[in-house]
Amino acid sequence: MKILYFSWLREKIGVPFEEVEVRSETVGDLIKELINQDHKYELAFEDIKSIRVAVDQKIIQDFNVSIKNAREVAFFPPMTGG
Amino acid sequence: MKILYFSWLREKIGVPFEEVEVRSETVGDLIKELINQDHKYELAFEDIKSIRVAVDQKIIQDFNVSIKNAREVAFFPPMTGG
Amino acid sequence: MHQTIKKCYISVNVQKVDFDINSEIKKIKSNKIIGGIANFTGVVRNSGREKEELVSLELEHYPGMTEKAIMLICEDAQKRWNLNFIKVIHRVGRLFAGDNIVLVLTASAHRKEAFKSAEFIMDFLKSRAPIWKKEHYRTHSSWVQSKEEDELILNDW
Amino acid sequence: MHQTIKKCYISVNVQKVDFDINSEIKKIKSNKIIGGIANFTGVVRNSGREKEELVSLELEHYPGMTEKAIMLICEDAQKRWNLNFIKVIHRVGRLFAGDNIVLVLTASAHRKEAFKSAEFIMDFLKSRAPIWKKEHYRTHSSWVQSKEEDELILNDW
Repeated sequence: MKILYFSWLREKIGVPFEEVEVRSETVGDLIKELINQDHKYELAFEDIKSIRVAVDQKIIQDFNVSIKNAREVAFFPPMTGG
Repeated sequence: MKILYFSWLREKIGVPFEEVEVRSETVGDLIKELINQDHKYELAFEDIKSIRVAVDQKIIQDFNVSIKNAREVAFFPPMTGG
Repeated sequence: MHQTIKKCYISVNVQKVDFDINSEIKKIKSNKIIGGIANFTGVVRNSGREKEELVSLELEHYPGMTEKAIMLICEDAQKRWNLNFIKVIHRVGRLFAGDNIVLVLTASAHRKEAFKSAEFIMDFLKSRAPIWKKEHYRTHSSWVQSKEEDELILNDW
Repeated sequence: MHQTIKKCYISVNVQKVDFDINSEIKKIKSNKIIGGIANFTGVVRNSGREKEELVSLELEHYPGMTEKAIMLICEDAQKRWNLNFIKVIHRVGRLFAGDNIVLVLTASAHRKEAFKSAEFIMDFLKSRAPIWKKEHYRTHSSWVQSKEEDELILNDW
């Protein structure tokens, strides 16, 4: 699965994206799985309220959303377009 | 005093403006004075509700407004700018 | 006709010739405080009221008063919102389908103020600018009637 | 990315290069039904949050998703109002003070529909387009924080 990071999350993780094998079945579990892997994820996901998620390029509100068949999951802060 | 006419009022009166000596002291009186002068004014001012008035280039709502010191009075239908 | 109130530059033109949106925006952008420019361009169209195709649109106005009336509307907008620039260009004379009629351009540090003020000015131009439109068709002509809703809408501001 | 729904042509571009308002309007005006074009141009400005002068503004985005997210906003606008054209151009990359950031252009037979839809699209771009802004100053850089009011304002629609 491809995981993407944008804005200050990208800066904290150090890469714009990574290809990973994940065991998690939901967005919430994926975050926990990443945090357990490396301290940099713990720092990046520290303020979880300020993190937005898109699964296959669709914004999701609920961290219980399944990622079983997802091709990509993206993490980023609130958008500041326009 | 200069009296100006616009849009279909101008077409009904036949001239865009005219210089006249008036005895009237209010807008309402002026309309009556004109109507008494010629049938074309009677036709033009027939539907009085659809007529708007500006005294010295300021829209007035009340036909009792004085025109004693006015330099010009304009008659026209509701505006359709923009 | 133009003037500056509280650092808001207001410019009003009533003219026969066309205008150029790019060059109007370029004039505004020399000011680095602005963050957004809202702009409305009114265009001559077939009203759909008639089955025939519109040949031309004639705009009659009250020279002298038109500029003043539009300036009053702009000053009112300038009091209600925080604006850096207001530009209104209203064309008069004979125009054809697709021609520009009117340009309202407002610039502000904030998008909402730019949007609201441009909409406000357009709403008031409709029934407070001494301009009258006549539609010319191949076989006849008719003065555009003011719409009651255009008058009522002013109460919303 | 572009598509036509119910005679409303929607075009979305996410690009590094600048845009030209005149030429975008010219494309739209070939259609004789339109009566008004509302247009908002967002411009890079000194936010005033810092005492230093802004050196540049960097816009990062989510390639692929950005176009889709903006298209969804446009389709929503198209369902709510009677529009002939919607055009959104959002720039990304590194921009400087006074540079254009975004263009929203809507055309309709009626001015209110053009105004409302352009304002709606701008409001949703703020917090629904996957774009993030970073301000660069001489001595430091900082990511622009989203404003709570920008999120709350969406409930008004």
